[in-house]
Amino acid sequence: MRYLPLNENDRKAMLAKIGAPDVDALFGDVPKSARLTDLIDLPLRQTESEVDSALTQMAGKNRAAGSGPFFIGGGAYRHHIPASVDHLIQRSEFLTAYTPYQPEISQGTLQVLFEFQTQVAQLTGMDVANASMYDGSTACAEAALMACRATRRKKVHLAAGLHPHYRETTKTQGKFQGIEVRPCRSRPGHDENVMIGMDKDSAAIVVQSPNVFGEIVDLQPYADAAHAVGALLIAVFTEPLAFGAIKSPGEMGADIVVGEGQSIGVGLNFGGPYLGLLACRQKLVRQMPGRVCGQTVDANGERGFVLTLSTREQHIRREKATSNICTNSGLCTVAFSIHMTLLGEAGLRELARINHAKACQLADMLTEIDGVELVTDTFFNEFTLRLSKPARAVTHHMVEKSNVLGGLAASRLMADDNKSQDDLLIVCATETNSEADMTAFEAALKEALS
Amino acid sequence: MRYLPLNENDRKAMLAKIGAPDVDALFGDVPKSARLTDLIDLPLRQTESEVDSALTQMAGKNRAAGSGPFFIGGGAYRHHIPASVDHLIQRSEFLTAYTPYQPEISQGTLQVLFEFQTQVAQLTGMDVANASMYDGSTACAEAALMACRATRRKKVHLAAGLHPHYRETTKTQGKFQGIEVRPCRSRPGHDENVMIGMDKDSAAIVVQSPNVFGEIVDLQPYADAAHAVGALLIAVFTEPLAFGAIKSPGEMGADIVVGEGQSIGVGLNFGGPYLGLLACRQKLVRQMPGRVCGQTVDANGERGFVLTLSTREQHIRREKATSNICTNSGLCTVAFSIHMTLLGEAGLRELARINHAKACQLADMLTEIDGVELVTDTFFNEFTLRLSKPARAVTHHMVEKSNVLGGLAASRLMADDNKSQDDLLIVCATETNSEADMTAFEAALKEALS
Amino acid sequence: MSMNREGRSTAPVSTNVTTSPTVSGNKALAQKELLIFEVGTPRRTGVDFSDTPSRPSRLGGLERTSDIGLPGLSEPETLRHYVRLSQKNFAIDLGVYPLGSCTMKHNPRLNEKMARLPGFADVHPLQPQSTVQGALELIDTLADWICKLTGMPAVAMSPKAGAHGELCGMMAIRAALDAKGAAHKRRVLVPESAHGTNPATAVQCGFTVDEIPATDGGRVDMAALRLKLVDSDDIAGIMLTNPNTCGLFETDIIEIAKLIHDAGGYFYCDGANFNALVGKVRPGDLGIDAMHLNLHKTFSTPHGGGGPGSGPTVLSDALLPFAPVPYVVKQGETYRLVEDATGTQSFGRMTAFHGQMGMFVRALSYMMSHGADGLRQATQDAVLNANYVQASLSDVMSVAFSGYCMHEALFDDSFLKDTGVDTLDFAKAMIDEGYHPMTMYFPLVVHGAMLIEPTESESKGELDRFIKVMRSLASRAKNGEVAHFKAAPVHAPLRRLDETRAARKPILRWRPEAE
Amino acid sequence: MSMNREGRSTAPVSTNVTTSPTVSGNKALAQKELLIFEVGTPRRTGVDFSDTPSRPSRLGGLERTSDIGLPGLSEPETLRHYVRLSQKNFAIDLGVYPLGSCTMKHNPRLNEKMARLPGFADVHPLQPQSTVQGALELIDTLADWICKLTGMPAVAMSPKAGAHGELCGMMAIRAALDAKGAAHKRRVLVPESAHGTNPATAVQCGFTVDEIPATDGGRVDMAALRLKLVDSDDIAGIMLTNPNTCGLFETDIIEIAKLIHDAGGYFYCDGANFNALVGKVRPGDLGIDAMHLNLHKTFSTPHGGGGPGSGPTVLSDALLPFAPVPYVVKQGETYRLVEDATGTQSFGRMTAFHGQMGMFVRALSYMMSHGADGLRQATQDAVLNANYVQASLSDVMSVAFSGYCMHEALFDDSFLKDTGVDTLDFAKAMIDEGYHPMTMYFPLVVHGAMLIEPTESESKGELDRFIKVMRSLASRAKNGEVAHFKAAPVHAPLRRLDETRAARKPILRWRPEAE
Ligand SMILES: Cc1ncc(COP(=O)(O)O)c(C=O)c1O
Ligand SMILES: Cc1ncc(COP(=O)(O)O)c(C=O)c1O
Repeated sequence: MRYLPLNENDRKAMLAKIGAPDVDALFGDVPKSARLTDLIDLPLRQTESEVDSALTQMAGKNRAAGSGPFFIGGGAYRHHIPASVDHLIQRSEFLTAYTPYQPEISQGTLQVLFEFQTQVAQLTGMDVANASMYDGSTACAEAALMACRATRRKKVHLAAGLHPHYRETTKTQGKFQGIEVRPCRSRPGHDENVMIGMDKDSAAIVVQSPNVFGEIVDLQPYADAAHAVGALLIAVFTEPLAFGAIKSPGEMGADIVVGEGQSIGVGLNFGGPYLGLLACRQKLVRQMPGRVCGQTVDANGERGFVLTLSTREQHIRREKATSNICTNSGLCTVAFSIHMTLLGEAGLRELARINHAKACQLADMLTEIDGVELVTDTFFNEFTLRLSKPARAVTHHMVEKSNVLGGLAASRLMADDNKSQDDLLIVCATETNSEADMTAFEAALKEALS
Repeated sequence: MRYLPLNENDRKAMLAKIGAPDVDALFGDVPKSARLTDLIDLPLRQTESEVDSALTQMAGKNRAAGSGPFFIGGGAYRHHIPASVDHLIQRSEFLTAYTPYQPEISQGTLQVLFEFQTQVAQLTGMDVANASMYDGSTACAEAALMACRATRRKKVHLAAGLHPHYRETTKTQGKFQGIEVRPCRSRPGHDENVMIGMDKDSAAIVVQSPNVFGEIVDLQPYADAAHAVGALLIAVFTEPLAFGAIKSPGEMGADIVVGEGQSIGVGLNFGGPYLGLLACRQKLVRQMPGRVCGQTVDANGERGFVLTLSTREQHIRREKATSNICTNSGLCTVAFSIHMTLLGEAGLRELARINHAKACQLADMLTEIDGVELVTDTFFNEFTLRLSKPARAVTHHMVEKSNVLGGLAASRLMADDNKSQDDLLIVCATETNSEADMTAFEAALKEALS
Repeated sequence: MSMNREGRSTAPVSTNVTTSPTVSGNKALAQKELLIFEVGTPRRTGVDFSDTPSRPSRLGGLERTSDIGLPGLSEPETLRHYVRLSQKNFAIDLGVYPLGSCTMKHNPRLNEKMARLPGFADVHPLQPQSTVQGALELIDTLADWICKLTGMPAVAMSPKAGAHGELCGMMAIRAALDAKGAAHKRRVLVPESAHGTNPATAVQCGFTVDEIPATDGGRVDMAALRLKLVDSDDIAGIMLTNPNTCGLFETDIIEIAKLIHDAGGYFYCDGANFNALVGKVRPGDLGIDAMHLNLHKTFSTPHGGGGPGSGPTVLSDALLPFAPVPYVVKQGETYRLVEDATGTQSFGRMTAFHGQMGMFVRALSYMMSHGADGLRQATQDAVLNANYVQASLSDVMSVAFSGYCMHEALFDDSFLKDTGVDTLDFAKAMIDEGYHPMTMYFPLVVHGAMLIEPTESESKGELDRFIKVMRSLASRAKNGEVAHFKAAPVHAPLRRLDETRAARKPILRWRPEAE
Repeated sequence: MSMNREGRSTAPVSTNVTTSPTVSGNKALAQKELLIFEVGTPRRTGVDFSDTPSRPSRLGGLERTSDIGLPGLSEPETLRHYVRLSQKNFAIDLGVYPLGSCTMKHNPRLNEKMARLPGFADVHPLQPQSTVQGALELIDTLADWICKLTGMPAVAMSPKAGAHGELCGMMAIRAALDAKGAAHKRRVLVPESAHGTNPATAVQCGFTVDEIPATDGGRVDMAALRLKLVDSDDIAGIMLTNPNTCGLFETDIIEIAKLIHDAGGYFYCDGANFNALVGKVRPGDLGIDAMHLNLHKTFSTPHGGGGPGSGPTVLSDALLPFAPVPYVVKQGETYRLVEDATGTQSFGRMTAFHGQMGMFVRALSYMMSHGADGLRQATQDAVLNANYVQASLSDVMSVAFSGYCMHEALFDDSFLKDTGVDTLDFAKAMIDEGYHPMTMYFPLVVHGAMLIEPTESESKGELDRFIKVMRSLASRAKNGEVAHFKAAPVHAPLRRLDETRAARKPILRWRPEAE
């Protein structure tokens, strides 16, 4: 087997050194009844080209986003990722390293983490960021727990515009820890409902901007309201690129900012691996979950980086840890950081400008169509339309008849809400959409609604 | 522009340091009449994704070999290349290094070259090999010149089974150096004609095995004949994998062995870059063209490698050099060497066995068809058929009707020979051909001939 | 000195090496690298854009007005920055990385290629299901391999890493208990030797942790366990790693499962060490109720300097109804993704979307490559390698527990007694020798623990060299060369780092004024 | 010493660094690596095969009976071997690589991705032309860019590297002369400063070389040239690099072309330094007849540790009829490959197949990315960078020729006079500082030449650091620190290598008994 360096001679010599008669002797501690004698009923070894062709065939059954017009967002965004990003993250030294527990031989990963943390803090307008969470949704849930720890309260309010998967993830996490998670029903234009029921027991309110419908929310009033009762504002985002065009949550009073970093450098990947970003004000640092990298010096006084504040973490604090997270999104942070370095401030802002321009253009084109109404007055690169027909059927129609992946039916995300979202279509445009793509979408939607 | 680090501020500061008023001042030595004032009439800069999609579209107009049944050889062979080969040769340290002129910081490339030279020498049964030539055809031409230098004679005989491109390349090279290159007309089963006209003025005979028709040639009689008149035998190959199954040229008396290494690790690439291999007996070493890597020690006595015997080369000897070659096939040698290391002796022999078995099976299948006759009694993974119809039309028919790339019409290579080759089809089978591929080929050929 | 025309020296004069510091701070190939914030500027960019006219803003008056403060680099500068940094890392591809409990095995490049097929990498998680049938098929196929390898009826695929899988399993247990109305069952037994994620997870699911001690043989102390179960009314279950973190198979595991089940509890098995069992033992045959797999350990998906991982969690029939959404079901030839928990007993959703697809592709590619036969062989080789290391070092280092180990060998620091060298020093000396240290000071049940997991990916030759170095270090320690160890590492890009300083006044980000 | 549970030290004690050698020979990340022949075995393999039954052999009785003697490694061992070796190389991606005449510019990764599209990489050169229209289109498109950038009517695409392009051009010249019956025209003028390939090529095409000297200004000595042309009957032509190998534009080039043409000769221009001209000057406007481009210099295809390159050669109308086969012609919307020279004046075929397709894709990707505007900017930046280096070092090092340089700056060793340090020593000290040395001892017209070509890919910051180091080295040399230079490099994987020994008794391959 190509991955196994030992051959029969090696094995014999090694068994002799060990003093075991055969390899099965090494499994002698396994209860007899549990020892498998036969091979498990699964296919036998395959060559590299056999595996390659089997998996290529499976991949071929999926409609790759790039193989035709594509306008889906809803928490995962398709952007062009420079070829150098993928090249760099495949370097053995990044790819096949473990968590940088031995800093003397892990400065590569550690310096990238330090740079990443700074980039995330700058982007969100926060003081500090951690070294990543699994994804935006788990970062959101962890932020809710973090707010409860920080305030010693147990009630968290979720706004109507919070991505339903984030809401559900937070509810799941909260329910087992005795935290009262109070979600609002998903609907556009109703974020302010989150403030109903806020009181001195509230640990935090969680508001997303741009929200799941694409609306841009001024967070300052929420921050003020939260702070007035001693609660925290947790700002959520799913499209970090937006901060190239709009104010950062930090500028609008947020205390904790969490979101999904997939949009920069990571790619779609059918939903994972993604990249949870978590940033906060300085005073909350010791309540942060997850790893964090810090600067120090070595024995010669040279600058270096280490994982630090580990007394928050499970491997040191065990049952008193701020979270059980261990492995995080390591390599995705590298991808994010490289892409962000390539963009730089100027590139990020230009890319954001282009995304907004594309979305504005598309919104204008689509709202010309009979039976289409723009629901979201404000938006960045994603907006919501109300259609004259059920959106789910429309999206299916468009992909089948025209090979256009024309947005996301809100009901796909909001199945557990009532039916009022059935006619909502959430549409995203990015720099990857050409004029031809948009025209194709326009035609397909027109056709589907006619 | 994404590849250019200087910005306008930098440029200004640098011009100030230089003391030049503007950048055009630096081009002041260019005659005024030759200074371009306008941009050249070519497209302006494009984004990465624009270039990506334009080139992807161009690539899409080619029928990739792997996208259907494929049976073409004729000097370039399609084999499965392990993913790790391509991964490794993309490492910056191999990819973006220059020729290893500074050995202290080039031991990576140099050790690979030393290992490569040894692998090639072992495979061909020669004492030494150089660090590569451009490709098999130029290696063949250089070997002819080398033989002339070594024997101080000026006549070279080319056998009928020599790949016509190799023959032409050798003729071109020879004619400007006053070397009499005597080719035989390409046809199967007539290699021994090369011995006609050999005499005391002959520097070498050039015999390919397996030859361009796939025939396996016993080189010993040619070696004996050459040596009898004081000439050298230059053995040529285009499929190095064959030496996993057949005797090496070194075992059959060859003095110089040259060939194409593309088959191992390099890939098809529409003809280039490929990898010229050149190996020879120890006594001819100082007549070798091209770079060669040798072992030595550093100032601390540690083993290390350097480019050596450079007094043969153009950069030292200038007009007295053995060749003008400078840049060779660097990275392709790395790919070859990695693939060869992965295979090892056992893998190479098994792969060769499989190739031969596939070719035998295919030959049996195809010769069952009416109007198909096997021309080559012996072969490795490539054989020649005589068809009842012109082969070129048949290949076109097969690809258009059945998407089968079913072999190579001999006339494609032998257009300058007389028409007697028109009905010959050269067919190659490798481990990449499945049973289904072969059945499809069989059906397509049957259909084309009916 | 003579030289040729390419400027290559011909016969060097041997002189004493003066390791005088360089002006640049570089040392030949080892490049000192500044932070992007120190070399980049906000106006530079390594990305080009096509001209796109602006439209009237619909940003609701929330346009950014301040600078973000992000440096940019051109593409060549970016390449260089990250290539240079990368060379400051150790990696599996560079040498032996024997981190116990981490299974640092070879990461096949085929898997990387497969994960990058546009049909997997460039697919959106919310595309209509008819357009992602291949992706769902892949998940379903992988789930099938996992169920067969573990002998379990079902697997929840969405957990994002091992610890997330622990959450999944323990939440399912909570949900099952709650469904039975057993709200008083909140006590979870966890061995002292457990990985930190186990107690942390239990607490995060609303349980309390009750530690159980180990025997002198390194296994669960059955007497102590029985004592803990005397009053078993509040018992929710047990979290047990098998093979345990000492690298030993829990010989009484079937009995343990029975005791826990008899107490009305559930058995969570930490599957981080599944590499010792694949194809040899099915955890389902041992009586477990839930177990996460670390695809990034057992099934070769790369660690990536800390992630991403993937922690599919197998569930017993008892826990199955409580599995999280989403999951894939096959109906005829069509795959369907169930995303909504409404009206079911599912404990809900653990994450957005459907799990670590990129890791699924890699893991399946690994499994298919090995096949049932190759997987078993890999397991055997992993256990063989560990025992070979243990046997080859047992006379010079102190093996923590006698007998064969499974996939990793545990040593304590008694062989260093009175040498002045501690486990950490020993590890740092390994760094100089070109090896990544083993896992240290874990598990906690052993003093100065050194947990060595070579995995099946190491050749005998590589292990022999490793053993030679370990033996030599052990004898140097015993020979009083303590200074050598205290100074180590001296050959690494940096010497030992001051962690106390890092934690006391944390500098967690670059700031302009900090420079 | 205190440490945390992950075995990380918390506050290291600063001790003196003892650089005692390691047992393993490794030095932390720098791994000593044996030869594959010393670690592999013939029976091991890193490739799996599917079962394929054998058939009766048709090998004609020539079956291999002896062992080949090739070691094999499993895939993980292979990865490690080559990753370790790679780290012993310097590379553009690691630092400044200012090799004059080599144009070591950034190699964009987009180009690598494009070259690997199956529609380019997995296409056979002898497929029916109807199935490779995209490949032919690419060649034709690239040819068009080349012709427009050089201002020449045609380009031969098949040459495999610069020297092969020289052959192409000089063979075309021979063919043109022969076609005119001018068999006596065999003398080719070549400046002393020419690259070694120029005289070697001329001789390989049956010409004799006549060297022409340079002026004190580093250009062709026109008086000497005119003298050489007094008896011009045997003049075949001239081979001239422009900008020349001193980094200077040949100011009299139009006059030179005229003189050569008047003498019935042809003007071969070595285009290795085209990076100084792209978008600013078209060689076609200077009166040249032939010129190769090094796509692996000017157009960013990677050097790959010595190749592969690609040397398309532009030809004037006068030489066009003699161009080698194959070439692409466009007929309507169809591309056709002309492969057969029969019946034409073509001098024949230079190589199998159609040239370096993989390099063509990369070069076109580079050109399209830059566009006409970006290419001109790149040229300007390249020249600016070189002049910046020259200006910044001119007071401490000795600039060979006064005035602005083009894309590279040439220094001689007069600033090292009486220091005991020579050009080679200086270069080796640069290695310790983390820089690849410049080209040395070339061109030959300057004593102890140091030819620095930074290319446009270097940022000002990187150049400033480079300049600082060069200045510091220059002053150390002048301050008598000769020992520092003689010892260098001390930080590289190896110290200076014994080339004399290598050449005296060449060991060009591993042999079992040699160990
Ligand atoms: C025994 C054990 N359990 C659980 C985990 C946690 O897994 P992960 O890091 O994937 O969250 C680890 C990882 O180190 C482990 O070793
Ligand atoms: C001036 C000059 N001419 C010609 C060449 C030869 O080019 P190649 O190495 O591509 O054959 C070189 C390469 O170093 C060169 O610098």
